[in-house]
Amino acid sequence: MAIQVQYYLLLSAAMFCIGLFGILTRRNALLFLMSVELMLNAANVNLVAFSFQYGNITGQVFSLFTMALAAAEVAVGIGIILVLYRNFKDVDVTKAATMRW
Amino acid sequence: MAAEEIPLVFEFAPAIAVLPALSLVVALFFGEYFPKKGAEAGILATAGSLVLSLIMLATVAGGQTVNHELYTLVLGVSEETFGLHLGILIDPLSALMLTIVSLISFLVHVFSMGYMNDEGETGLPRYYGELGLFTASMLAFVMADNILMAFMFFELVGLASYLLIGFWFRDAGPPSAAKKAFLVTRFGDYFFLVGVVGIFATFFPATSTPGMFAGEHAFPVVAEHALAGEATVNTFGFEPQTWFTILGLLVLGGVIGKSAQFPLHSWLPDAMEGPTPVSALIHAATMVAAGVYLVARMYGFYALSPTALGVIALTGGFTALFAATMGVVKQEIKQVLAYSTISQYGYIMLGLGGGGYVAAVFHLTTHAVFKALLFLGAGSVIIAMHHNENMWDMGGLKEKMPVTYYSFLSGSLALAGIIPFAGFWSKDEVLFETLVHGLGTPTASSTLLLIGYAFGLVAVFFTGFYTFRMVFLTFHGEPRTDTAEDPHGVRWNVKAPLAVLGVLAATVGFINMTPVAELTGAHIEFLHQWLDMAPEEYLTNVHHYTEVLETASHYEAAHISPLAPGAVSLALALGGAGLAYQLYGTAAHPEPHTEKLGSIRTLLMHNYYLDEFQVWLATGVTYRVARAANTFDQGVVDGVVNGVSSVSLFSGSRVRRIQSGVVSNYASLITLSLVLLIAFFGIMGGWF
Amino acid sequence: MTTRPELNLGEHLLAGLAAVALFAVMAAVFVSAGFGQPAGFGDGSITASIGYALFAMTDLAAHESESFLVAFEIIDIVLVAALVGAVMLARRESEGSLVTALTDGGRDTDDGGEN
Amino acid sequence: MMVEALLAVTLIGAAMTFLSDDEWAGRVAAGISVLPVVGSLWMYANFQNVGNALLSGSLAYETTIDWIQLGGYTIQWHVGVDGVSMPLIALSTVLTTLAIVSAWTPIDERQSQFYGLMLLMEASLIGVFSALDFFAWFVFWEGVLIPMYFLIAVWGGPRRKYAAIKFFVYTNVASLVMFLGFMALVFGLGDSITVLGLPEIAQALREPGNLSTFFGMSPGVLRLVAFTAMFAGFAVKVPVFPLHTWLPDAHVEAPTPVSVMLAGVLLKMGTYALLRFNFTMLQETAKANAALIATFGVVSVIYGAMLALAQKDLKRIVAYSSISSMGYVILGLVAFTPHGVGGATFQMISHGLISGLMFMAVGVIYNETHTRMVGDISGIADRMPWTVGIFLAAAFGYMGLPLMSGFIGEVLVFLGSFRSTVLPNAPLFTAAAMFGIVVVAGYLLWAMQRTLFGEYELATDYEVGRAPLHDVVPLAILLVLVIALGSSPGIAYNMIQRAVNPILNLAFALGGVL
Repeated sequence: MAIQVQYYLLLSAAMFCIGLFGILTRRNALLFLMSVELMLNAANVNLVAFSFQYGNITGQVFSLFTMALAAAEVAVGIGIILVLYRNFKDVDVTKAATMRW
Repeated sequence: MAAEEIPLVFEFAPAIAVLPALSLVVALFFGEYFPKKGAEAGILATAGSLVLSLIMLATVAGGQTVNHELYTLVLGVSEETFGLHLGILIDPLSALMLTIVSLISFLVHVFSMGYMNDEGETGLPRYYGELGLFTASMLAFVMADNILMAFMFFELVGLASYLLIGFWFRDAGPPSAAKKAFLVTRFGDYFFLVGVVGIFATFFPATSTPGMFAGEHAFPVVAEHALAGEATVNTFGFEPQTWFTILGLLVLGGVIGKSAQFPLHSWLPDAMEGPTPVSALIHAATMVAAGVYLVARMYGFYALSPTALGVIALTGGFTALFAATMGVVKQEIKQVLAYSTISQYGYIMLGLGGGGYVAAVFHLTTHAVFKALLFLGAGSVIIAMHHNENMWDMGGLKEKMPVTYYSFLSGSLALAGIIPFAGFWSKDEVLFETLVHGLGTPTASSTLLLIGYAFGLVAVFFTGFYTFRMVFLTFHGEPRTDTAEDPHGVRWNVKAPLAVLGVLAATVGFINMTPVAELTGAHIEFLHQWLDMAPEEYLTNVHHYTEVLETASHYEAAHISPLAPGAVSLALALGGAGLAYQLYGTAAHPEPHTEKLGSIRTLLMHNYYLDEFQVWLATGVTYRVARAANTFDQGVVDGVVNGVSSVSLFSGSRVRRIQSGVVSNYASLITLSLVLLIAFFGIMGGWF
Repeated sequence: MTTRPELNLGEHLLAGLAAVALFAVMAAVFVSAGFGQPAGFGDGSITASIGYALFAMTDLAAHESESFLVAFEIIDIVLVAALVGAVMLARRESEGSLVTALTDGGRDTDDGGEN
Repeated sequence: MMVEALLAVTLIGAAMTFLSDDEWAGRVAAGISVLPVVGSLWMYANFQNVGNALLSGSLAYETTIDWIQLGGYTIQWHVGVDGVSMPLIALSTVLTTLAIVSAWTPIDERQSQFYGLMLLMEASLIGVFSALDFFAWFVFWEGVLIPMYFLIAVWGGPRRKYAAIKFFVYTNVASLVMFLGFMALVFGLGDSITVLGLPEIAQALREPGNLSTFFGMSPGVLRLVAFTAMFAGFAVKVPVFPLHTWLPDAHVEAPTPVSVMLAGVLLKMGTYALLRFNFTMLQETAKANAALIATFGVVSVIYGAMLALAQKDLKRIVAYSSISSMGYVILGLVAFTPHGVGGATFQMISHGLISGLMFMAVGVIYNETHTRMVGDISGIADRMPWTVGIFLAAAFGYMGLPLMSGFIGEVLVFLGSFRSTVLPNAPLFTAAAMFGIVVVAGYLLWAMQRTLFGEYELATDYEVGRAPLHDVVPLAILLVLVIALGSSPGIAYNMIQRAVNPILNLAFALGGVL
């Protein structure tokens, strides 16, 4: 008896919202990056879950791609954080508001 | 039309206008390299034109004429429309006019060498180039076979006069006068152009060449058929005759502007700012003559409308008197001549309106000769006086410059209308024709003619007076200044044109001595016969015009002898001249008698304040309206635009406050919106 | 300075609530949704199938999928680009000479100009 | 493939100019832009077509290729040239080259970008005048705006930002309105069209019954709404009173070569589109509202001329007089007579040349004196006689002097509109519009008297000398073109008439079908 897909979705939603919670409540850019990883992986759980649901391997391949992109994202993200630190002497995201208008 | 065989000689007709146009190019671009700075080109070209014109005259006298299309300007591609073209019409009228124009122009070119070159003016290539343009435009205008071409060269004549009047552009006066000349005539040309466009719209598709002057398909002829009910034209809901009157009056607007008739005459005295030879050309043969020539050219059309004729006669008569009164008090010699030009063209208009087609053309001819003579004579005096034009600074020049004096006197006698000089015969015929038609015509327009005649008759007296006031002040008495004591000499190139014109002014009147013909019964009305020679199919000959005047306008001539009216006008002219002699000719140092006129003199010196009125119209009314429109545009129209932009800018500046620049805030907003969206769709879609 | 990990909920609690609310609505939707029985995978190696799918040899694979060769290559380029981008972003200008993440940071670079 | 070749050469030229050195960019751009001139003149000389692009089957230099499938419609690459667009394409290429040469003196920074943008704009203009598929046409239409925005915003005068944004927003909103109107028509046509080609849409609109109710609008209302939206959209470009206020600001702030392009070609896009869309596709609506449209035209003529009378800046004077001259085009188009529509098209070409000439002449004077205000200069005829001579000729051309192209354009429009049958009281409308020729003479003569003539004086501290040769030569070339077109209008007018006649045949064959 396989587990119903909505429970995977529930898990994924929980992961996503935990990541989101991190983004909403934290001001440290590094923690932001971690939270974003969590949200991305929530999407991966979804992909894999639906791959299983429909018996199609595409979702799993896609989740691999997502991980690769996540790696790229982290690389760029860390780079941005580095620049942020250099320019503002801090990694607090609320400080970097000069580009708003 | 193009299929007919054209006599070989007419193949050269376009060259009459092309030669001076070439001289424009040569003088303008290469004039610097000529010893006379381009005068050579102009003289050669106008001499060529003159010779060709004389050949044309001879050919026309031999009974050959031409009326054909030369160059297609605009092709009417589809059948529902018409083309526009340039063409030549050489019939007795245009051949005569071509000769006059090229003769005067030739003499003016020669004279210019004395007036401009010998006086060391700069910019001569430009001067001769512009003279060439002026002559070429006028000659092409005279040759035009359709009214659109006439309009085109009419405008070019205006351009050339603008350039020449403003020749001395470094001073303040000439550019202003040039602007005024062009603008005032442009105002008249506006009506002319409306008329031209109206004529094309009216007579197409009744004829495929709606602008032609002469021939079976010409608009005057078609209009005649339409009045007789034999052709249908588009009259825009009016009675045909009413509509033709409207069209005729519209075209007349251009005539009034160019021929300086009341109320658009004010540019002409100002145009004296230009070099004197140019004034001679403008007044005698080109610009001013163009207006009345146009009326003569399309006389068959005006003859259809008694109202238009009446208006022409009244305008002419009134202008003749009105301008003559202003000429009485002027102090500059050229100003007097300017007002006399306006007045004399008034006579020509009076003749045309009064049914005297031959008389008007006659006066146009004689006036061209004696007015060119007077201006060139004045130019000679001005050279002698070191460019001082005030007659009160002259006096006693008679002994010092006899050639100028006697030729000027010949011109003055002609202008004043003293027998047997040219002006007498032509002016007298104009007045006589007006009188007989005024008396004979049974319809209401006879009143207009008689009023015009009365004006013209009174003006004769004034003409005699101001002419001889000018002569006496300039040449008689004692010299009143040092320059008059020792005038600057003039050379052959000034004297020769004066001599030629002086002889002509005395004799040209003999071509149409109607009173003598009447007395002796001899057929010596050569001009009448000449103009009547136009081929039957052109329908531009005198007896056709007479016929049309009788049928369409109900003009009838009263049978009275020309002797009594002629005697009256001669007496008036002599009276005016005699008064001038009394006042200015007897004393060595004449008194400024006109100052006794007091406030009337002030009124006349200010030209009845018409200039002030026109300036007020331009700056006080038009310019103010323009300023108001500008304020409206900047304030209201653009204000609305800027208002819209400031509303969006303001709301934008408010809305942008949401953009705090803090990532967390954006994330919260996105999250909340997502929650709301899911909740919304969930509730709407029944997901829960 | 927020270098030390700490749970500081006070000022951002309201924003955190939004995340909780999102979870609530999503959970409500998911739980009430019915998806039926999952099809699952039968016999055969899933990993091998993934490999085949990546290299567009789906006819050899045990499980159904689409082929991803182009995507695979594109991801490759993206990764390289990200790497280059990261290096680009991470370099820093110090006293006129560029110091990039790839240099040996210990050496004095003033003598040789830019690296 | 000639149109594609023109586009390709211009675009490659633009790229090369962008990449070239600032010092040489002007020469490079001028050299490259000669190629499209030669190409378009070759096309002009070998032009053989007697139809209208929207109404008759085959066209000169036509290409049709299926391009994109989009929502049930096939978007095609469809270009072709008829007697209306051919002169306009030639006008665009010639004016671009001359404007580039005239920019050598005034443009002294970022030259490579400047000339690159000029060529980019030229490519878009050629596209606008040759594209016959709505999609491509609209892309080119908008593509003109972008270079123009930068040309004004970067190289303009003191208030360039304001002027550039005003220009861009104004014209872009207008494009949006026009786009909505056109799309409403397309959707109203429903299944009766499968491609977005302008000829196909015109054909579908010709046949009664194709237009269905769309968005609650009955076919008649839909036509009116689409007509109004498109008219408003194009009227901004022309510009027609009261949608003209962007024009003076844009002209005054734009550098001279850009003004030349703006007045010379960009304004013609508006009237060209009006002719193609409003007066060809929706001509029943145009005929039914002729009096209203003619009123807009006449008011533009008189109002523009009156405003020009009140200005002191030479460029502003010419800018407002452009409004006035373009009013004639509207009047001619709405007359629906051969000389009316043909004359209006001729007037587009003529005004392109003459206004370009005027702006260039003002620019040359500005280069030397560094002022354009009427009160600040006088008597410069003394210092730069040839430039002033050409200025004088240009001004008289503007006043409609015979033997120059302006006269032919205006007279044809008047001849056409006077005998219009769709326009009630046509003679009165015509006579009212014709009064413009008096006012135009008034302000130009007044301005010339004060600036060119009189004693030499200058309020700025510049030594005025003769203008360099490369400033005067473009003026002379334009003047020669103006005189050539004025004395031999058949060069352009014959092909224009043949392209315009199908519109009129249609207008009077259809009668009252709606």
